Amino acid sequence: MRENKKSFLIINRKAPYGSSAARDALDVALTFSVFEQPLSLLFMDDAVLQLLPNHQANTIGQKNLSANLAMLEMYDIDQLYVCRQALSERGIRPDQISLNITLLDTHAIAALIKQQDQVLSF
Amino acid sequence: MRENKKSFLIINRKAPYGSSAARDALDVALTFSVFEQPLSLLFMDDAVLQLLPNHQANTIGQKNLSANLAMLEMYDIDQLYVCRQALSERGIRPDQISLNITLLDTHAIAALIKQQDQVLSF
Amino acid sequence: MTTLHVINKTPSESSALRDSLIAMSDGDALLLIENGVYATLPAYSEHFSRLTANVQCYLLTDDAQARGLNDLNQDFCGIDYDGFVELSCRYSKVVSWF
Amino acid sequence: MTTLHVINKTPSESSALRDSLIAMSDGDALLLIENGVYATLPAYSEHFSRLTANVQCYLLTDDAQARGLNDLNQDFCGIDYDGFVELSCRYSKVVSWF
Amino acid sequence: MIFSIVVTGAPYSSQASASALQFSRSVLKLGHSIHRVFFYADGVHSGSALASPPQDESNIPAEWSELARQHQLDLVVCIAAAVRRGILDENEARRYEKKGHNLAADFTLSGLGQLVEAGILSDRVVTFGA
Amino acid sequence: MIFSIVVTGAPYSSQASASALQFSRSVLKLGHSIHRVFFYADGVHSGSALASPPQDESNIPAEWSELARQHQLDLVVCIAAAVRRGILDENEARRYEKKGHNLAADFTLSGLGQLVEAGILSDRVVTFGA
Repeated sequence: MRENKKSFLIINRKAPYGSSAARDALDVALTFSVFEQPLSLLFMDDAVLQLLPNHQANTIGQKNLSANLAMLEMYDIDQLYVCRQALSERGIRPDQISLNITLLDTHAIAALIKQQDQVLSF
Repeated sequence: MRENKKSFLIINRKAPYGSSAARDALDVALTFSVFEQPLSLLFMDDAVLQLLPNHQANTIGQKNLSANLAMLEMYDIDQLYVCRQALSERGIRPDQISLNITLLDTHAIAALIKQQDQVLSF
Repeated sequence: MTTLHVINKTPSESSALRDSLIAMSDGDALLLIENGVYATLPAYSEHFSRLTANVQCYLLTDDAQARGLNDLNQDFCGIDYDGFVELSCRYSKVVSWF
Repeated sequence: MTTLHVINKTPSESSALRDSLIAMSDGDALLLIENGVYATLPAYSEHFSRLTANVQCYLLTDDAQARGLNDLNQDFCGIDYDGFVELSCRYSKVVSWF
Repeated sequence: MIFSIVVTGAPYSSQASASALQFSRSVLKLGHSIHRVFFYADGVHSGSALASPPQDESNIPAEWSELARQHQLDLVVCIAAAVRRGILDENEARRYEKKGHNLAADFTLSGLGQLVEAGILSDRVVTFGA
Repeated sequence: MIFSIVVTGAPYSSQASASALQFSRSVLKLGHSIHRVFFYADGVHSGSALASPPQDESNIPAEWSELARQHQLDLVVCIAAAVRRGILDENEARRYEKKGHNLAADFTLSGLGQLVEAGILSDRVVTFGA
């Protein structure tokens, strides 16, 4: 399917654990690696809360999302974009995030979306 | 069960049709009439959108909520309270609402909740 | 590449509308469906004040009529599902906000 | 009669917190659970500025720990599920906001 | 004290059912009683006998069933909300001419009157919403 | 043009599945094709064979089945999302040792690869979310 290469973006907008959206999005991202398609992830709005460290989701009978997030790098999914405004509205400092991310202001977010072939939202 | 009379309040906060919440709340309200318990309904936030006239829900394959709302009066459920702030934030005039409602400002909402024995939320 | 942004939530039930407006580029279009059509109430017009004249605004009339929104906001062009499909073709991709 | 107000959504995903604050009386209490615990991030503190000292604020530590919120906001008293049950008894009723 | 619990969110989609389960365990541990647990709206999926989560995740319908057996809990699933969402007991499967039924053991389908009655007879009603 | 449709909301709880159905009908009416409809998250309940709405309401799973038969649509339900939510086909019922299965006719359980492949092979992917 090499002739069909398209750029994909997954937009994450939800907090983890309260709904299945965060995990659903990550499961799709990890599936993409099998297809060797160009993939970017964008964390906007409450999805930046997924990036806080030290989750202990076993206290609520769930699995840590952090483990899945850490797998992104192993699967060579390294285009991770984070909305700067969403971080600052929640008082999260970029140095609290252990993943290798790129901060984007709102203009850069519009530009990122503009250049994609397909976008999936969660 | 006369010795068990309690005052109940149903808080409605969701817009109609996009989710089942509005209908779920009304179905509970109509069930209350069988039990002859004192019941009030409070419409806050997006729930005031339920009160707009002239729904034509058949265009989206659903049943009109307005018919169920009109049944409230027939079932003697006449304590209908509406958050004034929610109406004005959405630019809805009280005279657009055909039901016999009481407008409440935020202090009166707190007072209404304070005097209830039980509150159900939708 | 241009984008059709589809929003299906009210301004109060989700930040979908707000986030979509951040993500919009000149030449894109915006389509309100389901509960999203409530954003055409004149009281919400300030949400759209940032938009340039180069972003077309549409709403799905099926959803507006269902909800009793008959005095359509003049800033939004009403379309049916066929129009929704045509817009999906005219813009290079569709992004959903919910 | 006093009320325990239980909020399970972030300030961004629902207006539950905002609506609960409208509905609160002196002597009531507020408990954040599930995604609601994110409202204890210091950046959201202005939301609670209207509250009088007569409204106690709690958060469910199970949900806070799950989400990596370990530096607990000093304005909120952390409780477990047993504490949640005890609060439900201490106040005359429980109102959920979601 | 007498509690009743209302659940309106589906397991795996929302945290509501899992939170309600934890809360119910604490209610019983502290010596209170639970008059009824009422599953409404998407909460009805808590009563699915077919839910098959991975083995390293909690099986929320099975945990409700177990708690019900241990404490003789009355787990009521709203019949109107359930049948439209595809949760049927044997009777409803017959009524709607469906080949199978999937309401888990220890759950009962019944009407909204059970919710209202629970409100009247309980000291506290606690809703876990989605 | 080649479309694929993604549905992540449950019928009766959200409008997503009903909207997706209307949109799909228009896509086909206007002469375009649908490569696949992918049901994910709570969207999996669109494939419930047991959903029994009142007769004066639309039966959304049945309408999807009918559209699929008329146009040879590929209706794929995400297997991981489905089994944890209690939507099983005969194979999965056997694997999880459940007595019944409830995946509606004309739907197939399959993996997330089907979503990614749909994205690659379709000109447009339209998501109906909850």
